[in-house]
Amino acid sequence: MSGVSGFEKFLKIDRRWIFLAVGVAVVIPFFFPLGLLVDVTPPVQSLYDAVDVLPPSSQPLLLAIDYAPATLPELEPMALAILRHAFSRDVNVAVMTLHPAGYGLAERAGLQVAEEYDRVYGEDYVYLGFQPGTSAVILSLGVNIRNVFPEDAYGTPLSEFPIMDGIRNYDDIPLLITLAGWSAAEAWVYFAHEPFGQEVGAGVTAVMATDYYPYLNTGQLVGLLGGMRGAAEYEGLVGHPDKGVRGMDSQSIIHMLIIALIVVGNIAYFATRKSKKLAG
Amino acid sequence: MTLFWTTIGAILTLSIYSFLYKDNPFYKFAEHLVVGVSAGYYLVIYYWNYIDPNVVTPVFLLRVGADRIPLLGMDWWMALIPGILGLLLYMRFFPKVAWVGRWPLGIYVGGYAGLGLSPIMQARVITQLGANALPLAGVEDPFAAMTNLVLGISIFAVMTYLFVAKRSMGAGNKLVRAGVIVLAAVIGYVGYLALSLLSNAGVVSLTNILLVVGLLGTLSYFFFSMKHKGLLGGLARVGIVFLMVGFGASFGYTVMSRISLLIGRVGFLLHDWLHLID
Amino acid sequence: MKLCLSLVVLLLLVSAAAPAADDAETVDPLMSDVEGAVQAPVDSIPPAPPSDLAARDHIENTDAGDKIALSWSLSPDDGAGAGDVIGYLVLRHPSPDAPGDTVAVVGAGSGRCLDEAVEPGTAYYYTVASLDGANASEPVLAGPVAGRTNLWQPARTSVFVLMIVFFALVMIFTRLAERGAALFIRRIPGLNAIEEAVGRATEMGRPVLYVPGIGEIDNIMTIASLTILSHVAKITAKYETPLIVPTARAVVMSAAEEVVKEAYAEAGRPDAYNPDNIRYLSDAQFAFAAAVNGIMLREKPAANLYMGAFWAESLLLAETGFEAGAIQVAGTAMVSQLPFFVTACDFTLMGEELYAASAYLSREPKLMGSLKGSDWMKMVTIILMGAGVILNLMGATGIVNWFQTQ
Amino acid sequence: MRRRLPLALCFIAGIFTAVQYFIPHAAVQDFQEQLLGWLMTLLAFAFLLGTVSLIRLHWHKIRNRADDRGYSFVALAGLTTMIGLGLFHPAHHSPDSPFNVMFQNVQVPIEATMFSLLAFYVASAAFRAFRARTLEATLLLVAACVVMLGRVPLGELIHEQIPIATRWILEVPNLASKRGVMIGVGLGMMATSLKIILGIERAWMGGTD
Repeated sequence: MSGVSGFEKFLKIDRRWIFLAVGVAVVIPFFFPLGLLVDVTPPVQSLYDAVDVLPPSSQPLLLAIDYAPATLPELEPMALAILRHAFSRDVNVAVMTLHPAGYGLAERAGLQVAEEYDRVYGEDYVYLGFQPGTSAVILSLGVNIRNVFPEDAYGTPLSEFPIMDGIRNYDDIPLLITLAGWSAAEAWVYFAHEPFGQEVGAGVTAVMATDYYPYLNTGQLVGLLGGMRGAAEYEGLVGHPDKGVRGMDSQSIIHMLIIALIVVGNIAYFATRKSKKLAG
Repeated sequence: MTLFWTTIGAILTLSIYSFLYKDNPFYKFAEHLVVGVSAGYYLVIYYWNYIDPNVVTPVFLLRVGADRIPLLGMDWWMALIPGILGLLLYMRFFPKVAWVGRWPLGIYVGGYAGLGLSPIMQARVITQLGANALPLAGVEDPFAAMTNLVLGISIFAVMTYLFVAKRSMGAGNKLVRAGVIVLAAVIGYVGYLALSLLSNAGVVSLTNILLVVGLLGTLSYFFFSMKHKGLLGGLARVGIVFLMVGFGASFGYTVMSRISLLIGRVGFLLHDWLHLID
Repeated sequence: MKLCLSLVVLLLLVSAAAPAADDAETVDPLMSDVEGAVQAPVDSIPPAPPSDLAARDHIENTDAGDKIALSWSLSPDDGAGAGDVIGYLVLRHPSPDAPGDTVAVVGAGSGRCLDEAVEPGTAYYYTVASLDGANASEPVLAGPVAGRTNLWQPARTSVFVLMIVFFALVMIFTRLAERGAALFIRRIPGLNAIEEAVGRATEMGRPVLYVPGIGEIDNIMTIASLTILSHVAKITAKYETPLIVPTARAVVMSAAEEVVKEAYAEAGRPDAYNPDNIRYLSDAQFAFAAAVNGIMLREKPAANLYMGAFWAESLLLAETGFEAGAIQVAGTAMVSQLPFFVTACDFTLMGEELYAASAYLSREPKLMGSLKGSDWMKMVTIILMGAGVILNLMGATGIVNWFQTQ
Repeated sequence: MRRRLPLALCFIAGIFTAVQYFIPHAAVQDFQEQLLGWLMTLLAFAFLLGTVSLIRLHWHKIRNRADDRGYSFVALAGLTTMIGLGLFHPAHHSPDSPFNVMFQNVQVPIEATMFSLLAFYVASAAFRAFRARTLEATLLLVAACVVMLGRVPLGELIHEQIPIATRWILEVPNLASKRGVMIGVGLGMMATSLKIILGIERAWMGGTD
């Protein structure tokens, strides 16, 4: 009988002990990195390949940084890795956002990587800013980019940027990548890929990633980065390991912890139920 | 200065984490602060990015054709129409004329509803169907194709039987259920091995069979116009299996997602704020 | 298709903007010493001409009728034969004999060109000749063809047909339901689970907790939840079991009050209705979850029902409820929250089951119409998929091609 | 005027935006182009409605001397500070402006941290609530554990087949079931849109007059 109450007591421990365990499991790998290697999965590889074939100093990659601060740790590493990939290959980039909170985040990602690679604003990349209305914005871009963004985020007319010369609509954008923690990624598929045939790649949070596999399978998305792991894979491909790769050690440890908790919790649960049945 | 602001960010981060101990004034302070700050941020971003260049400037300053380009090449009076409609939305705060606010709302709601219709049909239904009308055999060699087809169908028949039959025998005991799962997994794996020995294309056709049957099952599960008996019942049971595996994948990914966010914040505290790691 | 066209357009732009472009794929016909020509073997034999030249009106998303699309089969000397074709010269003529204007020079290996500068409604003739750097082949002729502003996008016919079928189904079933036709919906097993849970709470003499999600009142999950709430309230009224409804939105609270009060009146127990049990807690997600958890721990409901739109707070609610030992039934169409409910609750209404349950209970025509319409549309998709699979087995790809919208 | 006109406007706007998809004629598309601009403007104004509601909510709390009105002051102070810095500070466009600094160091850390709280609750729920009580739940948990293992580098070390199994789960059963859900949900979305356009579903109008 002591076994029963032991299990029951065990199941009823203050959950703050579990919180503590999680905290410790996250922090430790930061100080003692395991340095595990991350394999590359096909959805990430195909997005990388799509960026890798873009011609240098030609039509720009349109990068829609549609995330908000709530999903920053998952999606910002993707933005940095993709920008590094593009800038290291001299690919022009136009950055924009569909989320008002993405305004400052898109700006900071662009500034950071442009500085790393000595890229000049206006010659190698432009920041178009934010426009409200998700589906209406995406559809308008298909008619004429200048309808939506007559000027960049700082009020300079697009005509003053040489890299936007002759860029009229999706016909002149070889690839579009959206990074979003909400349905914006789907909206790009509906309103840019379906009517205009625009090639779309996406980076989404892991919560959303499994729901996007049907789009990947049909080619409605050329590639997909799912969560921090997707970012880590892309960082590995670019050869510039950063926050994504660094996070993978902690991720490994906590996943083990959670699986152990599920297993132990279930054993304890069934043990108490069985003994209750016997007793009753 | 940077250190000052990073410290502010770190203190706010820790205030949020204090909720783990229990709800407290620090958490509530940060929670309410962010409600106000984000609303203010959004308002300003909307104003400078949209309202100012597209409504205020062309309408009130009449700077059309000067150094700013009005939206969609509209004339200033054209920009006036949506601007006025937009202002009408605010009539809802005045109970006597609140109904006027429904006019712009009608255009807004109807317009966005219409925009979505066809692209959704195209993206979510037609393209998905096209991708799922798969060649089940998918191999040139007709003998291999037939073998694959028969193997695939028999694996499925066994799995369906096990799930349907065991289910209808009542609750059953845990051990039997676990046995069913293990057995189905073993059969599936053996089938997979057998197919991969035959040919690589065999695996492809098994995959295709699973995709077709899985979609069929899932759609059957969400079919409400008939009782779930007979073939429909069996398909719905298979659908449940696929749905649960799919949800399991989402579950694993969601856990991953939440943990990534925590890792990101811990990285911020240890790296950007305390500089304990490089 | 789109990509190919845009490539052609790019080539066109390059050749139009820069006559001396040194891109190996574009060659200016007026200059015989272009780079491409130097690499190709120079001889005095003209290459074989291209064949099957077709010119047709190009339909694009915004169709001003000013584009004509050309396609042709490659010259036998392009990449094979003599292998010296370096491009194709495309000319536009007002009549078959008149001299033509250069439209573009298309690089070898490509059999497509888009003329973007035609006058809408004017008939034109096109010639295409293959070039080997020194000589040009006999031109092949196509025409007359005129650019038109089209009223129909043929690539989207399949979308249109399926939309009409679907909308017709929805409207037919809505009308039938309005006229009171007996439309069958199978009983959702989750409803039995709800009734069992309420029964259990009655036996134990403890309250029932009903959380209608944290969606706004215009969210269809919230609306469906209120229908189910009405059903639950009728049962609790009959058994005189207290029903606690915490809400995260003020408007949802007043709606829930109405629903519960009405249900108690219908059950003949208006006196048993306790307005203090319908509570507004907080708009903030986590504050709301914490407050509901407080109710679970203090008032110890024996049945927790979560129906409606849930986000990340689903996990916090379901965990505390499980821990408190309540029977839990959940229902939501938020796919990302379903896994947590499935593992922590005794029964879960998944996705459309929530709507089906509310249509089953309320029999409201507009709910019945879309549910039955969607149902039979699913049947249509299953049949189409089956036909596609079978035809595919037989080597016919007609249906699959019809699904191609681009 | 009160009910007919908004319903008619909704019907006209909805039918136009739905049907234009099939009509490439330049005249139709040019009007569509204009309408898209109108919809963007309306969305911008509608979004700001939320801000007004927020101010009213907290204003009422302060005026009614609610117990937690202190926090309402905090919210309103945050709002006015941001509006002041954003609209009236001369350097509001610069990345170094106080407006952006506030965003990067107040809004970003708080919002980013909020959802990371769930990492702790997931772990706690894993121990206390995720039970293999039914066949369904068992399948779900097994698939979840395989995916969790297969998506971290440590899983690859444990067994080389785990990432392959993960990939299979994602690309076969997950794909099939998500596609089914996608079609079902898509039909539901279209049915709702249709009912809104035809005026059968009028919840957006609110009220009953």
